[in-house]
Amino acid sequence: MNTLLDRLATDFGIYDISDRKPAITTLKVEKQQAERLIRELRDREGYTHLNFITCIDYIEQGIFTLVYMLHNYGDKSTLGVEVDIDRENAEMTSIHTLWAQAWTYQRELREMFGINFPGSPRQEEDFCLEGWDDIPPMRREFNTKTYSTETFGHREGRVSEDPREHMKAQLYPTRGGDN
Amino acid sequence: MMNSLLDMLLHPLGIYVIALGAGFLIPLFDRAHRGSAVLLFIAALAALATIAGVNLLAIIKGAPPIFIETAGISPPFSINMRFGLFEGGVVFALNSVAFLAALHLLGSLRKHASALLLYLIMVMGINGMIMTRDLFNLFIFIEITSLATYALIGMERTGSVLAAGFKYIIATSIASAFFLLGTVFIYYQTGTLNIDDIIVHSDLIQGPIGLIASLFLLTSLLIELKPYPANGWGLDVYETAPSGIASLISVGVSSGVLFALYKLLPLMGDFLPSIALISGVTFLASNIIGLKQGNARRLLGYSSIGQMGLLTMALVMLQQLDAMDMAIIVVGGLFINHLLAKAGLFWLAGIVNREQINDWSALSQHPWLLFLFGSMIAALIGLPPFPGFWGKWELIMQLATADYYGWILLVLAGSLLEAAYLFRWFTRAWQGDITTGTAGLPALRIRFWQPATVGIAVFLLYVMGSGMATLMDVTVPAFLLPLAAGLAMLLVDGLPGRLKNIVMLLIVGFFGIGLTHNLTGINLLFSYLLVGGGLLISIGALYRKDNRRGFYPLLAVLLVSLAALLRARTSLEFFFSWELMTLSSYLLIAVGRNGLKPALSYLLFSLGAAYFIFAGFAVAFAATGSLLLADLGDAGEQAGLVFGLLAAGFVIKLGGFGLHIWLPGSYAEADDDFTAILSSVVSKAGIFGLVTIAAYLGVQADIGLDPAYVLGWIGILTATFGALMAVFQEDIKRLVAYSSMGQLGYIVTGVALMSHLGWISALYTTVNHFLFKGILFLAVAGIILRTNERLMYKMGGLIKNMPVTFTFTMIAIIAMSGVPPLSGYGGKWMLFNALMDKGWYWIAALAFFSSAVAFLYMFRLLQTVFLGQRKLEHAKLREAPAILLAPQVILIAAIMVISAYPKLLLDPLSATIDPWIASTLVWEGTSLVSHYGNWNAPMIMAIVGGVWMIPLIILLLVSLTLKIQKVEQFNIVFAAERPRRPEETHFAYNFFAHYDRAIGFLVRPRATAFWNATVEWTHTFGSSLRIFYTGNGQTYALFIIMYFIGMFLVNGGLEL
Amino acid sequence: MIYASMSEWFGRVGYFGLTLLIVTVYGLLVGALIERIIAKVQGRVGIPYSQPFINIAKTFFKRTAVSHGIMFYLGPVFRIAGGIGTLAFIPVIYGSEMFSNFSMAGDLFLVIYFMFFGQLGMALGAGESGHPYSAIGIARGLSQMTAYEVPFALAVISIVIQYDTLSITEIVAAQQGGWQNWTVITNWVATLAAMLAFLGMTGYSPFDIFLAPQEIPIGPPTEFHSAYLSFLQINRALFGATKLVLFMNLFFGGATGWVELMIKTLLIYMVAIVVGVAFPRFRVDQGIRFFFKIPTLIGIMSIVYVQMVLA
Amino acid sequence: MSKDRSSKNTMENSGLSADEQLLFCNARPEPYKPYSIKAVEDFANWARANSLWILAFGTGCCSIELRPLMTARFDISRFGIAGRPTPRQSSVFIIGGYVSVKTLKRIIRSYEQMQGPKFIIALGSCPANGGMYFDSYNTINQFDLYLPVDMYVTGCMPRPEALLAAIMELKEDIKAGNCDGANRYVENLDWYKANQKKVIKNWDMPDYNW
Repeated sequence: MNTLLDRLATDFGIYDISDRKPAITTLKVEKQQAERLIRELRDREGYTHLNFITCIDYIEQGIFTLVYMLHNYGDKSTLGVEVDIDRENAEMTSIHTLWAQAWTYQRELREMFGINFPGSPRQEEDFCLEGWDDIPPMRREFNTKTYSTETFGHREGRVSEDPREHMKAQLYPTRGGDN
Repeated sequence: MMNSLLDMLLHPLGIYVIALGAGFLIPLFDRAHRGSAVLLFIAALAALATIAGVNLLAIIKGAPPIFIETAGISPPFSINMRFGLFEGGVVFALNSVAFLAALHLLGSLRKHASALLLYLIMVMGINGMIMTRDLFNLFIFIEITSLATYALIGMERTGSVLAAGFKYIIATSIASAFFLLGTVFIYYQTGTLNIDDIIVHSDLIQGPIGLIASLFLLTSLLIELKPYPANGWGLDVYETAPSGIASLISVGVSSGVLFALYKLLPLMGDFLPSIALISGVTFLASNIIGLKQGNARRLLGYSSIGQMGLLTMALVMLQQLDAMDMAIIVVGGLFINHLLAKAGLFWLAGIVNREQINDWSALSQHPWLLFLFGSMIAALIGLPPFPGFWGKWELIMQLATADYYGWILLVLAGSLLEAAYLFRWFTRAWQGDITTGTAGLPALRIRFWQPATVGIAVFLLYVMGSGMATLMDVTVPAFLLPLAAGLAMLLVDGLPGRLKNIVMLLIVGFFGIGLTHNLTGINLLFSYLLVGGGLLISIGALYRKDNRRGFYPLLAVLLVSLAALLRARTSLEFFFSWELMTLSSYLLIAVGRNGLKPALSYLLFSLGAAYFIFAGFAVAFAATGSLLLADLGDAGEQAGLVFGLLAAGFVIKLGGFGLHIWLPGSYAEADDDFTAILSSVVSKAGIFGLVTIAAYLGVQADIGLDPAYVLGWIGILTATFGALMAVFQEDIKRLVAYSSMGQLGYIVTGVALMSHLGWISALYTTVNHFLFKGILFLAVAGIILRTNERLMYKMGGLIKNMPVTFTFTMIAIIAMSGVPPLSGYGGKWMLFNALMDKGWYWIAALAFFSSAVAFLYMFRLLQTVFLGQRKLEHAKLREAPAILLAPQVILIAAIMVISAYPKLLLDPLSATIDPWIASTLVWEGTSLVSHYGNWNAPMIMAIVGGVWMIPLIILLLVSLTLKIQKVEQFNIVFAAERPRRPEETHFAYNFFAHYDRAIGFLVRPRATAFWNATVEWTHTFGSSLRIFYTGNGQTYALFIIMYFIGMFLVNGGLEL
Repeated sequence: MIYASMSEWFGRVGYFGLTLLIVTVYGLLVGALIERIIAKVQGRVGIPYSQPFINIAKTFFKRTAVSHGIMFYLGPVFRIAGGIGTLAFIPVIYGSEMFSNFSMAGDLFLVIYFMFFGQLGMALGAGESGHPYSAIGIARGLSQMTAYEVPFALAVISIVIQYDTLSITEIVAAQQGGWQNWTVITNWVATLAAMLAFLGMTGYSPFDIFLAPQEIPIGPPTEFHSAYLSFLQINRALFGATKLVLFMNLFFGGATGWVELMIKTLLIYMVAIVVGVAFPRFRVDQGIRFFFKIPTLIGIMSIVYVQMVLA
Repeated sequence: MSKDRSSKNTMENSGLSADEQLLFCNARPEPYKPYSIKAVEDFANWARANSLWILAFGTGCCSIELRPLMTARFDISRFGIAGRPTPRQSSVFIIGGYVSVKTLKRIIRSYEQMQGPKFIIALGSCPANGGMYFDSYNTINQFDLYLPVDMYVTGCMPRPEALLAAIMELKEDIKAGNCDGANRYVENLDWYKANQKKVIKNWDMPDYNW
């Protein structure tokens, strides 16, 4: 594994390598290198399975981090390839040519985060949301509570409690408010 | 003075005088003016024909044969000739054809004066070969002809022509040498050269020398007739020579040689079997090889050689059977047929001037040429009304009387093969440039006189053929009426389509009723179905507004020939009408949109069927000595064979199990209204035949059960597999076609039962089938008219647009399915009872199964076409035209009446059968009682009506208290989604996929695969037969020598 | 037998109405009973006996309905007419002129073919609803029908040979005089084949794919509701009971009284139920193949048996 | 067919294209009246109450609570209750928990395809007030804005017993003739439709799904 990572570091300039779990390693790569790297991993290194593609919104840094989770059936190791892309002009190379199922993930990312994958099939179609007309709901600037109240209304008489306090009061009514 | 001069000129000898005289004069005239030479040439040929004609007329009127001995010196130094009836006929025909061929060739002949001369000489030579009675003269004339022919072939100085000519001269030289040697030996032994004397002294021809002498003569003549396999040189000539010349070689030279052989036949008594065999093999082999041939002229060559083989064989057979009195019909008919048709075809080839048969598609632009082409091909096959039909008929009958069944098989098989390639060729020509890119080829250049000559030939074929009918034992007017009707319709073919339809209905009605009005029994019953039904369904054809050129004449021929079929008393009349029906229905299928290919397979299977019937009749004739159908029952020991052959023919015609592959395609691709006629009317002709032979043979002769049992199995397998295959069709017409096949299967089984109840069920089902299949096909015609689709999954939901059509279809389908209370149940009930009576339990079980399977396709038809989701583009469709619905209304009414009161139908049916089998029907009031159970149709109708009405009334009452909202097609529960497109929501494609997975393996197209393999195998065999045709002159010469050696060894050489 | 007077006809119709009522009620009760038995096996209480009746009343008293067209409207009418008609052609109680219905109109063959009447009409009605699942269900049902018809037809042929008649009354008559004369004893091979076919005919598991509630929401009747559905519910009970009566008549000696009829038919029904609860569902092509194998073989043997052994 | 397509008794069906207009019925539903004879109506109500057929459409996680009702422990069938796979034949719609917008669309379609009288039981907190998904971007907070509810069962999740109790209470209500949710829906159709269309942005089905 380490030799692999070393080689990748020289060939693709990967950085930020970290072992999250015994068999899960993540690494970062530049956007331009990402597709080549993934292709290399799939074709040469046995990472033939695409677990999923997901996205993390680092609104503070102005980036999305895309995570391509790849799995190697040979040594049962999993590799997370992380790619930072610009949040404002979010666009990434489509990898549906590598794994046909990737376009499903890409559609989801497009719908939920507004990330564009040029060339990916059926990008324009609704995926989960039907007729969504607001900013993509998983972007962190989207205020879901406001949206919900505006759109779905609010039932009067609804009381929200802090679960911790509430359960404490329910279960140990004699103890009062302290720990 | 003038009279005597004219007499002199008109004397047969004048033929030579004029030919030679003109021959001398032509070069002189040519010097002066080319045109005058040509004029002289034409005049001379016309004179030859006239002389022959005048003398022939005199002889027919009763004058004695004319004998000529020139210069008063006896042969060999003079020319010794005879001009009798046969000679006269052949000479006249030949000279006429030569005249026409000359006209045809004029364009190329006039380039060389010598060609004109050579042509005249060649014709004279052929004349001489026919008339001379002297062996040496014969040799001279053969030589003259050969040399003239060789020179003529070489007129076009292209390499291939010269090579072909060279091979020709090698071959004919060897043949001539043989002939001369033979002549010398004969003279040595008999001391005379006069053929008549030789025949008188034929006992002197003996010993090794006699044998060798006869063999030399025989081999020489046979070689000239181009026997397989020593005929490669002849084919090259046919392929390359100018078409007019080739036509004359094919019909002229060969005929001359044939006649020479005929003259010498009395000497050949010992060799008759081998001559017959050689010519038979030549006939068969040429036709097999012809299958693989793509070059038009070479194809004609094979056909020519084959026909000559047939002619020779016929001649020899008659000689052997001592039936030379039939020669006028057999050989005469076949000869005239071959002469005119083949010459015409060669000329046509000259007009078309395309080498490959695929390129003949240029003809598709010229309907009249196509008509001529088709007529000549039909004539060659021996279809009525052409002379070949009568000739072949008589030949087969004669062969049968001598128990030569192998020969019958050979003739019929060869004819079928010939039909295969000739009609395939015709199909290509008709198809137009669909198959090959003829765009690159220039359009045909047609000079008016060229088609005229062909036209004259075809006209003569029709006239001679119709005329020959008078020689046969046929009620002429009745059986030529179909053609008359066709001709009448042809005259008004320019009228608008609908008007023509009405005219046709009137003509057919008039003729049909005239033909059938005094029939009785089964024939009467079928006259209602075939003529009445045919007219009724034809009304539906009024929905077509277009002109449909050629359709109505053919339909008139078909319908009137069906009427004539019913009237047939003798097997000849029957077969004549049958073939006419086959031919006209073939053409009617072929005019369908993509009908040509299926029509070809229809024709081939129909011809195969016809030949089975032919053979059956022949065997019957041999056994009974009578052509009367009523005497079929006297066939005695042969009854089983006759029954088997005839039944096989009719079952093929009905699309019996394994022989059905022609059926779906033909039904599907014919015009929609014609399919209705084909299924509900024409197929009944097969049933008529089956019932007729079953009546005459099955009951009268009381043949054993076994053939009938086999027939019963065939019937039920047909029903089962017809139903199974219908289940898996996507094409609506194919579905109904297979369903027809299935329903006819029940009828066949019913007939095979040979019991009263079985026959009643067969006839009842026949009537019922006519009713519901008429409705179904007309309804389908309406659907296709409106939707312009044939694939069912592309339809759907049409009940909203075409409720009337739906209702009619539904009633027809219930009547077909056998669900009480409609008419189908009666047929099934009787069939089942009859089967149980007979103890055919397994067949009964299969009948059960197949009628259950039938539900699948019946439901599919209704579901996928009328129910389910309607396509967007069909939203504005209208109901089928009223004129198409009108006949359906009548048929529906008939179904309803029969369903409620089957006695109305069963009583006359029973009366029809009673003369053959005593009735076993027992009526108790309205209830029909069988050994096992009973069937009370009116009561069932009443009860079903009652139990149907009561819930309906209740539901109507409930509806009053309910608010029932009429909804549209997408208002369905669709797993909470809304349907997007009707195409996605309509379950129709591959409707019975699961059924296919379960038992689909049963209906993989085995039969089609089998027949394809048969065709492939035959083709391969054909190409392997071509191994002898190396194209090398030396090899051909070697073959000829070896041929002689072979003849020698086989015919006694080994014993020397 | 011809009915001379109208009054005789009316009498017949009246008796048939009574038969119809008894058989329908009996069919509904048996349905409930079977449900309860199954429930007991599963440790439940099960539906009340009245439940089928309430269900019918409920659907009957629905206040709205939709119609997809005239065939859709008529489909249930055809269906129940098929059920009533089939019953009409079967003599229910042996020896009772009252309850022989209209069996004089035809024979066993009529009954077998008339069974299709309702199915065909219903299929057309369901077809017009435009629902693809209806069409799929029918396609499956019809295919399966062709398959179980084969052993059934063979068994019927066998007993027709055996009794030399197609008349149901006569077939029952020939089985009188004790249980040893029943077809199930005298021609057990045919009975076996027919009972296997019966499994398919009742549409219980393992041959219930054409109604598959989950995959193709109950198949053909998926669009039927309200009063239409009440017709179908009644017919289901009626037609089911009619088939039981037919089987009882053909193979189990018929019945001389209503009680005998009820006991016998219930026992026959139990065969299908026991098999149904014990076996999972066949795919439709498996079902078809099943019928073409062992049951058909048994059917063939039954004819051989009746010819070799009984003749 | 097309002649009567735009009167006051019709729906606009503006969500459909011109082609599709013809494929869907556009009639406006009408409220139904009880039978004029009281005994008949009472009997009908009794039959309806004792034969509740539940549409087998599990819309959310609370649907899992339906399954135990079928088992030996609760045996709902003894009360005349059965599952039915097609809305055409069902009379009770149990909204099983949270309702996303996407599901709401299907629920509306299915509900409208049920034949009246028909009843809705809303199960769990989510249909009542959004429950734990009160702030979700795609889960509605008040189900009764969109369809008439006859009975709420609160809880997250409610126990099967609670559902059973609700059903028994619904039965009593039906017998008393109090459950007219279907009629309420039809009478206030425009209000309901406006609410529905407010959340369902891509309304590509007819306004009333017959």
